[in-house]
Amino acid sequence: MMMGLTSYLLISLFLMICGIIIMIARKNIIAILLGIELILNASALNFVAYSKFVAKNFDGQIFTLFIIVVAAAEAAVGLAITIRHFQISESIHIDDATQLLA
Amino acid sequence: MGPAFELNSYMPVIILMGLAAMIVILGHFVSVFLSPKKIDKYNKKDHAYECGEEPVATAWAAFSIRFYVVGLIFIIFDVESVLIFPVAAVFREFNQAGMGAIVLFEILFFVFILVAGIAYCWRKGDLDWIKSFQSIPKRKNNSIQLNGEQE
Amino acid sequence: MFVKFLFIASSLLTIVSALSMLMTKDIMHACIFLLGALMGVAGLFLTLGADFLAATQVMVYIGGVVVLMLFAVMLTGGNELNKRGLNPVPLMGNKFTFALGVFGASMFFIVVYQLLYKIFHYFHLSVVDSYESTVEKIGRLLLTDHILAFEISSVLLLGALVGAAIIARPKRN
Amino acid sequence: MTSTLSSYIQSIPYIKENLYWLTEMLGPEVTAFVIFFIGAFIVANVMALVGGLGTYAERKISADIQQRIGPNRVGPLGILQFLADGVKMIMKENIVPRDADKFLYYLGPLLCMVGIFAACAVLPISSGFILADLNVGVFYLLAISSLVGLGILLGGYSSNSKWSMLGGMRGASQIISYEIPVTISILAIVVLSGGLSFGKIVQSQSGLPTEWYVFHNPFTFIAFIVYFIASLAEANRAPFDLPEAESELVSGYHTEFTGMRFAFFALAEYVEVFVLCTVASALFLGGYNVPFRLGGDSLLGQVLQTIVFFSKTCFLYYVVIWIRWTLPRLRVDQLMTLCWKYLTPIALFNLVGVSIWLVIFDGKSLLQLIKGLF
Repeated sequence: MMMGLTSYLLISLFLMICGIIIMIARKNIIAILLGIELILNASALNFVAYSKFVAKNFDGQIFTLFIIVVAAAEAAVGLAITIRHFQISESIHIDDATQLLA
Repeated sequence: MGPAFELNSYMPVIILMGLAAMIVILGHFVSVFLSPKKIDKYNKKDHAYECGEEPVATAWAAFSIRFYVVGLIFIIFDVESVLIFPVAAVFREFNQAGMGAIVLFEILFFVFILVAGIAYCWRKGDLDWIKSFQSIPKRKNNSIQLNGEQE
Repeated sequence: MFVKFLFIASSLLTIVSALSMLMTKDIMHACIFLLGALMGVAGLFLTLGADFLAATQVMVYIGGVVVLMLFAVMLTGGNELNKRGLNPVPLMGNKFTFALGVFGASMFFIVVYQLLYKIFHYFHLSVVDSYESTVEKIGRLLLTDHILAFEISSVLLLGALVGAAIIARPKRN
Repeated sequence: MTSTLSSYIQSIPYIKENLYWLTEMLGPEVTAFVIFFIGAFIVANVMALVGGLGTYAERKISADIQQRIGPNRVGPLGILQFLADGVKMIMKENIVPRDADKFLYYLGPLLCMVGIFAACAVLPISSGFILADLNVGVFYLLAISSLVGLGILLGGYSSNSKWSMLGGMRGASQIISYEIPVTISILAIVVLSGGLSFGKIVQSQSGLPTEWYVFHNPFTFIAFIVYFIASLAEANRAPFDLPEAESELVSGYHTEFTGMRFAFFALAEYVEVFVLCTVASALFLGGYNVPFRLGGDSLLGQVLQTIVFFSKTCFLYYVVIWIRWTLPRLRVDQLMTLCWKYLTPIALFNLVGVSIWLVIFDGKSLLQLIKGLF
């Protein structure tokens, strides 16, 4: 009863909500990137749950593999931008990132 | 196909993790319980060790960016090896089924694109560790770069 | 029985870590709680029979992304400078609104659980207990049906590598 | 309960009867748990013992190399020296640096130990006694041992001193950068063996050196050398133990750790060297295969296999210690240049070479080809 599709969906819903709250409430760029990681994990969990319970094939798992690939590339580039922004404006508070031209 | 993997075979993994955590926590508390607690007269004992002098300023100074470039290249190649692992596991089967050449071409295509990436980083000097911020052109007789930030 | 224990343990780990990521004031603790949440999701992948995905998650996320986050936090002034962005936003409300929010959320979750459980039960999407090894399957699928995505992801990685290297390169003045 | 461990235990004659009695009494799930718990308990203790004996072997062999005697006071020939060290570590006072980050301070050693002990679950000790024969075995081991880099980074960061933080960052960046050559050289073996589980890889080799993967073809031979060098660096050993060795880093990331916390870091390091030597011997040197399959799968065969397994691993362990006391230490930039400009390209070249070799010669080894000519 407990391990059905519903509990997986609710856990990923909870992760999604936490990710969104973190992205909204935090003012520190790296904390926002953490929130994005949580949201990507929530969607990955959904894909695997559906591919196990409903589709019963492996497409969901393949898609999750590529979600992990893209999330790693995104984290790498996002953190590079954060560090360069810190070098320029000495702070990673989101409100200081106002000018496009450094 | 493949041996039906039983979730039970993951039980030792969880048990070993629990045992290791228990060893650490138990060891810590036993040592706290048994070890002497000398009173710290000049309360200098918990200073960070700086060869005897007073610890200067906080430790969290910003470091050079080379550590990040290493982590960046690591994560790209980590993801690449993760993608190649299942393909490598199935490669021998495809080879016996006669499709070996096609799979070989796919793997080579995949690897060579990333080799181009690391060649670019190599050429642009991201891989070498000693690189002063003030980019002094490399002297022909490679004498010591005095004002380069040696780390 | 072990599957149920693994499911409960990893979902608890995920939920507690995600919640404490919200609450913590220290950016380093937030990274470590992200590590806990990712470990929990890897355990959930295990209960769903995706053993290769659980190992990928541990290797790429925990071995790579979290380490990169820690490096980035250290490179951008460590803990002192990062404390500024983490205090709770005033409009987050006080204790009473917080309690109201938690109560509302739990009611919502219970109602949705009962509703979804009935629907999925009607469509016989009950538990399917056929675990079989996924590495060979994923390898075969990667090589046959999803070959295009496999090759394009290397171009994506190349782009990410070159882009991030250019951005992160120290300034040549 | 079809896992290899229980099939091994059932092969012992008198166990079979009590097993049925146990399963009726407790039910299949709980007996599986009991058997796995006993197996895991044995492996955990063996690994702790290996960590302890590693320190003893290190001091004895280094003494031998430098023509001195080494520990011989505690117990016969100084065998119990590591117990004395352990007790000394327990009795040390627990000093936490001034405003260190307590949560991360205690999490560092925990992550290191959990990472390494969880990796011991997949080591192929003998054909029956692989604790958890996962069919993602090799990949799981690489994944879980990346926790050690994190533990070191946290240990260095949390002890609030510039030097241990620098040591922690250097140690972590060294470990994660040397994980790439290790992963890619293991990939070369996986291409040849066609499977990820340790049992399958070891079974596809046999006892005689002619069948080992090391001498299978020139690429795997280079892959073994690259793997061995990179695993030395990954365990912070020998010529690469930069993070805790340089004068200005004092003792690197574990400067501020006293007593038991330091003991956990040291134990994790020695057990990691043992795990990496086991992986080297399982993947490249034919693991537990007894030459001419003496004793087959009977109990005697299992014991012989375990002896062969430990002898190969201890030989590699001896080489690691021997290298430590002969080669000088590398500088930071030489370390990183070696990894990114020499080991990674060679490992990538090996991977390409092995896959081309597999396609052209259908996975036959060099010796088989030569035999085929005559």
